[in-house]
Amino acid sequence: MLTAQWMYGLAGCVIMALGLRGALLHASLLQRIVAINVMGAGVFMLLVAVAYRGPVLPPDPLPHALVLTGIVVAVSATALALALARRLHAEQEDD
Amino acid sequence: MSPVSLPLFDALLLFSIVGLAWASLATTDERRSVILFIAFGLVLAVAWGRLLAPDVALAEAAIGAGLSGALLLGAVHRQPRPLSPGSTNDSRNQGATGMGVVLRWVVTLLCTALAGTLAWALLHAFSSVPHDMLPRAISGNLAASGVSNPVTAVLLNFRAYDTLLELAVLLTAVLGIFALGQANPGYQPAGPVFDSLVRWLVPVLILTSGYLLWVGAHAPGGAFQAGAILAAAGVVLRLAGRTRIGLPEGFMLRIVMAAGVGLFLLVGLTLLLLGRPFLGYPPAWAGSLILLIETAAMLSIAATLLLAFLGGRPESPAHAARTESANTTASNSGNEEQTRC
Amino acid sequence: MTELFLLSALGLMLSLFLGLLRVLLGPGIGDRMLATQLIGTAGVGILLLLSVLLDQSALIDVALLLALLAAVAAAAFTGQQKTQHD
Amino acid sequence: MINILSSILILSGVFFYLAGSIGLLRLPDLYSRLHALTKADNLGLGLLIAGVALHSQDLLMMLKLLLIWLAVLAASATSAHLIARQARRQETGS
Repeated sequence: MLTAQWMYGLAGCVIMALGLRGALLHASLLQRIVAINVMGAGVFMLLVAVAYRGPVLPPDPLPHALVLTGIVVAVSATALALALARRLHAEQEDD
Repeated sequence: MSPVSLPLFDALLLFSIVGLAWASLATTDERRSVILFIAFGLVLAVAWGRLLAPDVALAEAAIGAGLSGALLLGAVHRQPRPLSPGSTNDSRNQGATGMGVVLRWVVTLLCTALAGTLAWALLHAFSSVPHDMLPRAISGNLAASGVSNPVTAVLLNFRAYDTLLELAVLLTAVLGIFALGQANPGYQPAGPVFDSLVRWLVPVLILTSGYLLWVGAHAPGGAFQAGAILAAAGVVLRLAGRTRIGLPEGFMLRIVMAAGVGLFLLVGLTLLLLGRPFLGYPPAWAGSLILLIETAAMLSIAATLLLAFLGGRPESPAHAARTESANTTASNSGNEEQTRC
Repeated sequence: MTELFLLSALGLMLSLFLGLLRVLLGPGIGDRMLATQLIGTAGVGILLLLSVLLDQSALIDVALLLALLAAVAAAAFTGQQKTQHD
Repeated sequence: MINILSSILILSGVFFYLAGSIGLLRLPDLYSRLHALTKADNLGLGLLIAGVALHSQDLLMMLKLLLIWLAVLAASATSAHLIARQARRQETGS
């Protein structure tokens, strides 16, 4: 077992839980969106830690591919969520 | 590698990352939260580099530093008051009422339990010998994949299905954004200092994206990173107050948006007709087919990410120019810019 | 030589960490933005050192992207948005 | 010989980085922090890059490193300007 692997893996768990808590408890929509992004980053860290094989062996490329696509999907989902929030705000303003 | 100092480096790095994640969610000030989140992304890019994941680090640097920060900051600035559902006097926010406090604790406890369970599963997995079947299968078939960067091989050959569907997801997200309304109004023309930076930064970003697309075959890089950087060039132009940010209009825009999915499907179906499996490239052609698909995918990714940044259907530049000229003094320099470029 | 690179990476990490304190302390939003800038520059330095230490030349490209996009956050932060109906 | 020179450059780069971040923490107001930081981290990165370039001895790498330094110089000057202008605007505005 590699020291770095569990250090980053555990940090990933903590970050994910922090993000989930924020997403559930924040009142502000924008901050919930930020929180979901933090949660995603935690999951990415978990995956990249699982792929790590020490400084000499090459890491497993499959989780890297997953995380790479995950980052791009996360940013477009964030943009969609922000557009939804903006629309919601505009509707509230009309009332 | 020295055994002592690298764990120390890791500890400092992780402490910073977890601290930033915590701090960006602990505050109720939206602007502060977003700035802390941007710093979080910067440090995260370093962590991906440290874990020997340069492909991921490139994407994080391009998206974390370029797109998502600009996206979130733009959203904060547009809101005169916080974006909150229902009334501003939200009990969850105050946390003063008894119910609220109980709820907070229950959620915190459940999240801690979840983190604990995950950590336990992770430690369990780490203490056994890793199953290296998949990595071995990847490196064993790398020679036939047409590229030598294993991450690109996974994305565009071994798991090409996933990437095709992911491009479809991106397209769907943008269509959803289009359905919600018009694009954000954009930015006032920037001052001379930022403008002179933009003048050389945008060409360098475009060059860099071409470079990343090209090296993706044999080194870290590829369509996603290249597309994100190309989109960042558009974001920079938008922030400088330009109305022309490199997006095509009308029918051409639709073609560019759909190019990635379209070409991918075209290649897959042609291969089916030729009696090969869907997206099972002949090894001799694999390299060129991958580069072709990646080029189309890069353009589509760049267009979708840039449209996502605009936050709605783009107005036609002609219309934008009309409103701008009606907009008098402040935009004079902006109009000059447009005629020049 | 490896020792030196490691030591320097640790030094830059410390610098990043100090910048982080300023991001957390504020007080103004401008102070936080400025400190984020320092975190970015320190990140660029750390990636350069890591690229030598871990023998990963691609990390230079990551540093290049961070360097090229370093001004984007500040521009997005200070940019004046047009209002919807003028 | 080259190794020694490269080590000296890298270590002095790190020194300027640390000086810059200590300045960021200790100086009393935004404007003085701006001054201290932009000078220190640009110089720090410049020295560091010179050291790494000497160590790498690869022409393409050196060109990339030079581009990184120029980009950071331009970006930090621009963002310092933008942040200072914003702060001034807020002081006079409201």
